[in-house]
Amino acid sequence: MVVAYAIILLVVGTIIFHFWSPWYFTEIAADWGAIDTTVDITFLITGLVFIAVNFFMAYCIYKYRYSPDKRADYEPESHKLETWLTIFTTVGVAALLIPGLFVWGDFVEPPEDASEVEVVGQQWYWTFRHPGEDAVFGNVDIRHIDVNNPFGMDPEDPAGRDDVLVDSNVLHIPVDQPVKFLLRSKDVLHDFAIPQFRVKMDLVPGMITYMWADPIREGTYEILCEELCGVAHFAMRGRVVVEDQESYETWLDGYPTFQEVLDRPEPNLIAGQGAYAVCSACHGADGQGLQALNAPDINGLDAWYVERQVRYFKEGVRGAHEDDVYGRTMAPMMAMLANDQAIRDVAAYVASLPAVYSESTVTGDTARGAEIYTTCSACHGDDGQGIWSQGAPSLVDTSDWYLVTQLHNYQNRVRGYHEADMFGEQMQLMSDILRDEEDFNDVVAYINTLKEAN
Amino acid sequence: MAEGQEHPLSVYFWIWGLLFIISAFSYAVDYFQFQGMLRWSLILIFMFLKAGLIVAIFMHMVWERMALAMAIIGPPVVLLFLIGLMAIEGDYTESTRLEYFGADAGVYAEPHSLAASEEHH
Amino acid sequence: MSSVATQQLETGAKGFVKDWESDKQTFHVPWGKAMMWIFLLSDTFIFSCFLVGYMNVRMSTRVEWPPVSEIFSLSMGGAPIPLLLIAIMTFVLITSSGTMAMAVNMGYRRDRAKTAALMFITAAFGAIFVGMQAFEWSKLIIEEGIRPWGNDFGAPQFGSFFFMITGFHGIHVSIGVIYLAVVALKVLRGDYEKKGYEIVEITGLYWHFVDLVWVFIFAFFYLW
Amino acid sequence: MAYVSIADRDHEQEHHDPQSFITKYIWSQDHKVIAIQYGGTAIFTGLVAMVLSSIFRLQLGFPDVFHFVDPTEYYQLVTMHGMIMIVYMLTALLLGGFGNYLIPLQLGARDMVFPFLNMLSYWFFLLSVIILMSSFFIDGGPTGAGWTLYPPQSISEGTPGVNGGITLMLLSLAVFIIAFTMGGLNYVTTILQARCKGMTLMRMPLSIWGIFVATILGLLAFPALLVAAIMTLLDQLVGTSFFMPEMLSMGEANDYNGGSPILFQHLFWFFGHPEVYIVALPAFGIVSDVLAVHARKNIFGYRMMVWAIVAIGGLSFVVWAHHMYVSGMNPYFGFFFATTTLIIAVPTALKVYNWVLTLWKGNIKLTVPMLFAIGFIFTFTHGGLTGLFLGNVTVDLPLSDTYFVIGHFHLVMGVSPILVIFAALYHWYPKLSGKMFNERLGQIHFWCTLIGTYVVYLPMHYIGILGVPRRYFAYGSDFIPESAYTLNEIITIAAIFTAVSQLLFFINIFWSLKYGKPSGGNPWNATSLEWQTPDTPAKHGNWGHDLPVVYRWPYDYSVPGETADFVPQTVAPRDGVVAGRNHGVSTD
Ligand code: HEA
Ligand code: HEA
Ligand code: HEC
Ligand code: CUA
Ligand SMILES: [Cu+2]
Repeated sequence: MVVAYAIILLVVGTIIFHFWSPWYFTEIAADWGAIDTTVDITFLITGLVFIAVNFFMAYCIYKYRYSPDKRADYEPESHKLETWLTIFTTVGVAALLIPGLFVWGDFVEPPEDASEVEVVGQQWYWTFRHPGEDAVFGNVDIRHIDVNNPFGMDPEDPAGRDDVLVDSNVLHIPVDQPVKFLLRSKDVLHDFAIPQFRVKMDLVPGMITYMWADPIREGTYEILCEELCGVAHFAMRGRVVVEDQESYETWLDGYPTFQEVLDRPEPNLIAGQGAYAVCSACHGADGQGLQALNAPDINGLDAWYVERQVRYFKEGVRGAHEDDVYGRTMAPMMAMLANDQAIRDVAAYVASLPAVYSESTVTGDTARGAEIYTTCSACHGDDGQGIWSQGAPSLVDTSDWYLVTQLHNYQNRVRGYHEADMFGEQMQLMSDILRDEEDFNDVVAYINTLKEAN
Repeated sequence: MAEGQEHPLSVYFWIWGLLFIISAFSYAVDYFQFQGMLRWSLILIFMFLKAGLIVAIFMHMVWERMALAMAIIGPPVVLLFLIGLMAIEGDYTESTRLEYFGADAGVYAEPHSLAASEEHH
Repeated sequence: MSSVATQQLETGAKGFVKDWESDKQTFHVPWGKAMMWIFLLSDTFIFSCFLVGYMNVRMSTRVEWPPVSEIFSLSMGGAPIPLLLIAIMTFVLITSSGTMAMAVNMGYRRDRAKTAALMFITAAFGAIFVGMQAFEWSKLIIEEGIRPWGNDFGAPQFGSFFFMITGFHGIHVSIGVIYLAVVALKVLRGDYEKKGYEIVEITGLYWHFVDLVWVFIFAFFYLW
Repeated sequence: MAYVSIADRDHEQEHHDPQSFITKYIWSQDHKVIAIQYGGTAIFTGLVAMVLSSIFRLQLGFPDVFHFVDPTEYYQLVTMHGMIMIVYMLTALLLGGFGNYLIPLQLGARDMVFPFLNMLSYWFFLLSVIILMSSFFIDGGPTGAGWTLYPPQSISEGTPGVNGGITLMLLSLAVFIIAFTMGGLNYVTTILQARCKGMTLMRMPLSIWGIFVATILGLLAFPALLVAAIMTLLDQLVGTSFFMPEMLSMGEANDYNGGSPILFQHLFWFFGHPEVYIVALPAFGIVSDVLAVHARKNIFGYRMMVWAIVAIGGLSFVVWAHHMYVSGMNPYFGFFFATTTLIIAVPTALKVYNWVLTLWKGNIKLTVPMLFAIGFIFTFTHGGLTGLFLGNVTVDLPLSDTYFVIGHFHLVMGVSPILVIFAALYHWYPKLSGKMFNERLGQIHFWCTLIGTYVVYLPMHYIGILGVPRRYFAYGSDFIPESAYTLNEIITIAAIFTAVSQLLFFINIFWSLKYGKPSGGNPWNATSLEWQTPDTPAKHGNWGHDLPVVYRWPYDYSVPGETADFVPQTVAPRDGVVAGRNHGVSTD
């Protein structure tokens, strides 16, 4: 008997849960209300069936409970009833399906006037490309990809010269303008999903997929990767900013075309050396760092990483948090670097300094550290040398005490807090793996052993 | 019938001969370098003829009772869906590749090195 | 004897329905034969999936497919004759199918010696086939430089699928050769005098299936 | 005629009871012993997978409190959990365990047609389990590629277990498929060719129908997995490019070229979708029998039930790409697959109706197996209906790869078949052991399992609608409200509660083995053949000297005019008339 009541309770509970739960679709931000409508229709029909079937079952259990004096009915089948039920179900299912197919028809055929933007996925962040003035994307190929051409642009293809390369994980799009996202992956499968847009699609290496949306609400929305793409799958985040046309254009102007990238002069080491004079006060003439001043060892770091950090310091993306005591000392220094070219010069100079490992100061249980480092190695490499395509710096080329500080900074959200910090959030999530002081020391102690191995 | 699938030996010799002849035909399709639709249809026709003869006669399918024959021939029908859809899919994949990566895909028989690998330490 | 055995079975569509409605057994064949058929059905799905994969990848690659008939040509007196070896292999396999069919026939005629002899001949043809395949492989690998992971002629998948599918087929043939030899020995020993010679037919089914698969491989790999 | 008649074969099958312990229990060819071996191994792997889920649930529910899982391990745990549960637990338990046990008993056969092959099947299965489990102990650990094992990710650096875990996983699957094929051929051939006199197909209990069609699905679907596994292995070990396109790996272009990752997904789901029905259909069948026995009523619409099982089986081969709506395949496939997917809901719906209609006008005994069966109807309806959301291609857009999917398939697969398995284990326990289990304990176990899992799985749907993706080690997103984290804690607590409460089952089983009341041969007054064996537990050869003869369908409960409320299948018609329903052709 209890079970009949229990089923009714479960059904009622489910319905209450449905209506009262605060967990439901996020507010919609793209013109995909039709999707929400199909969801509503589905809820309605399936909800009614759910209630009907279970209530009827509860009724039967209650009404026909066992009694030794009773006999069950003997009716093997009833064609009439079965036919009706088949028809009823078919109708119900058709009512779900038909609206769905219409909406899907919309989804697979983006409107003619949709603008195009390419979403590029890689382990484990997003970048973007605009087709530029000619509205045609240049050809790309994996074979062209290297640290200077992360988009894999084909230098021979004239259509690619005016493509705008957005080397950032924040994409801006204008409001009320349908946009077709062309999706390209450089490595494994990813999935481009924005909960507020409702639509999503996988990125498949070796081909281009697409989806489209018409953003209707301004705001900043999170991009999630929803196809398992390796250990840092959950840390693969980005943002889409929907804004008015004007702000959008200003934003787009801030990024270089491929031609502009090609035209950049080679970094000037002499100029870089000149600028480095200021830095050497703390980091030392050879970039060996000085713990007393909390200045880390920087020789051996890659140019792309130094360049990015310098830019972040300069723009207040890093080192501007009030709790980042040492980081804040960097900003005024960076003000001395006039422009991007100066940043590139100094970064190139730092990268040209002979790599000398600094003394180890941190000790810990290296065996445990090695276990923790399994995850880290996906980005920083088995040898701790960093992997450019992952955006992850070398860990052996800097001071070990500094690593500990930075890991704390990530974990305390003192570093990587800024929207424009492309990789900060990722490292924050990763640093959360380290639960107590010992973990920090163990992993860094293990990283120290990698220096010896090299 | 005495014990099992017993048929006059001549049937086998006939089929045997036929199989040789059809094989020779399909070989000829290549030898004379027929191209295009003609080639494909000939290849397929000869293929199915041969397959049919083997299954029907050598494997005694024509002499089996319908219950068994249907049970074996029926299920592969679902494969037709797989084949058809995968053909469409292959076409689609190629079309996106040509559109966005260009048609000049080289062949890399040997591992190619990239600037990146030198760049990086 | 059981009632079904003596009773005259209906044929055609009516027999079809009757068979499925009957008790005890659905197919009027021995257990082993029914099982072999079902196994072959399952195996059909394996080969079909391989071939579907081949089709899909061949259709989706941007790289030219290698000129098949050149690659598989064999020089005879200086002039390369396309597909010569393959043609011979095909003929060998068909011949073996023929001898197998005869073996089945002889089995049911309870001609022990002939059955065994024909089965051994079949196995020998099978072995020759495998030998020729080994020759072909080594020629492709050594002379043409075709590897599972690449080749000089075009799409690397050419070698991948070729070696995988012909390899899988070759394994089937090799297993078949062993299977045939074992059964043939037992035939010779007279093991089936009492039980009956269905086993020869069952072995035959497997062997013809291997031939059947080759028909498809021949068409899709060498001619296409 | 060509064939040797079954009657002749009976003599061959009359084995003498094997003597030594080894031949009796270890290298046994008796289907009942093999069933227990299969079942025991499967339950063991299931428990391993359950413990894994409890561990990773702790990470999801209490990320700040518990220490022991990092992302690498998380993905390994989730992957192993999913793969073990589906393949090594459910498939092996339902087909290897119940299939082996029930087929000969319910059909009136002495054993499987090829007992030696059957035994081999188990040992290969055990081998596959050992290979799988060994990946826990190798350097780098098991694979963390997700149970779907999609390349390129599954064999690329950056995924846990690329150094060996994935190889062992693929090998283990290949061995499993070999094992399954050996067993499966046996099941299908036995069902088709070795039934007892009078047992027509339309007189088979629905359990057999479910197992039969599921096995056929397995024989035809596992090939696709085997092929996909072989090709992935070659890509990984030999360097072919079947599924691997040119791509970047750890900052360098690798040597692959031109493969198609989507092809793997098609092959995988060409197997994967039938696979979900491979675990569902036997459960459908078994639950039908349990319902009929304990409602003392014939199953409603037997014919329809059979055709529904066959139809579901057939259709399940043409719906596979509903797992791939957002995979980047040709988007126009969406129309085709959404339609076929929703069509398959119709036969499934009919089954649900017929179960409920079986209760209608019944005389329902709320025994423990019955409780589990009723629980099944509830959870399966819920899970099936959420499947309709996902099948409807548009609705799948926001929900795919979120916790909604997790909620859906745990309801249909993570609890429904589990409830049936428990129903079945309680139902047939007296036959297996000759003892009665403890009713009270069984009831508590039922309530803990039903309520516990519902509290776990219902909220998952809503977290999914909110937008929380699956396979996320940690969230940290802006739009996820604090309350969702609380909900996650509740889910975790419920999950661990449920997991622990499974102990009740094992206590019950082992306690009753020793102290349970003797059950007698047919404690439920059931009609089907397995309850009519001369000995309980049945002896080797099952039927003593003579095989049973069947005169009627297995659902003659509460037949008007009969004194008892059940008429076993072996009871001959009185005065030449079968009082109850007589499906199929009469035999004499
Ligand atoms: C036992 C296992 C099982 C079963 C039976 C089902 C049954 C169904 N499944 Fe499920 N499914 C899985 C196991 C199962 N599934 C698994 C494991 C996955 C995830 C795999 C992964 O990605 O890891 C999955 C994922 C999955 C997806 C992919 C989601 C995604 O990844 O985006 C889809 C999409 O179509 C789907 C659909 C369905 C449908 C339509 C049914 C239908 O068969 C359901 C039919 C039943 C009913 C409908 C209920 C009864 C009907 C009624 C009471 C009546 C009437 C209704 C009306 C009148 C409307 N399932
Ligand atoms: C049969 C299938 C099955 C079962 C029973 C379960 C049971 C459980 N699952 Fe599982 N799960 C999967 C199949 C299953 N799961 C699959 C396929 C995936 C996808 C993997 C992937 O993404 O790759 C998954 C993924 C998955 C996730 C998503 C992880 C992620 O995406 O990040 C979560 C999260 O909470 C979860 C939780 C649980 C919990 C708490 C239980 C339970 O522990 C619930 C409580 C316990 C029971 C209901 C008892 C069951 C009893 C036994 C198992 C023992 C058997 C013994 C006898 C029958 C006697 N599972
Ligand atoms: C998903 C990839 C990824 C993983 C996994 C990862 N990191 Fe990082 N790490 C990065 C990136 C990218 C940066 C640069 C962040 C930035 O620009 O602020 C970084 C920066 C760092 C820094 C700062 C270095 C400096 O010179 O300032 C430290 C220290 C660090 N990581 C340690 C670790 C440790 C320890 C682990 C494992 C627990 C780990 N990382 C795991 C990607 C990763
Ligand atoms: Cu990228 Cu998940
Ligand atoms: Cu499915």
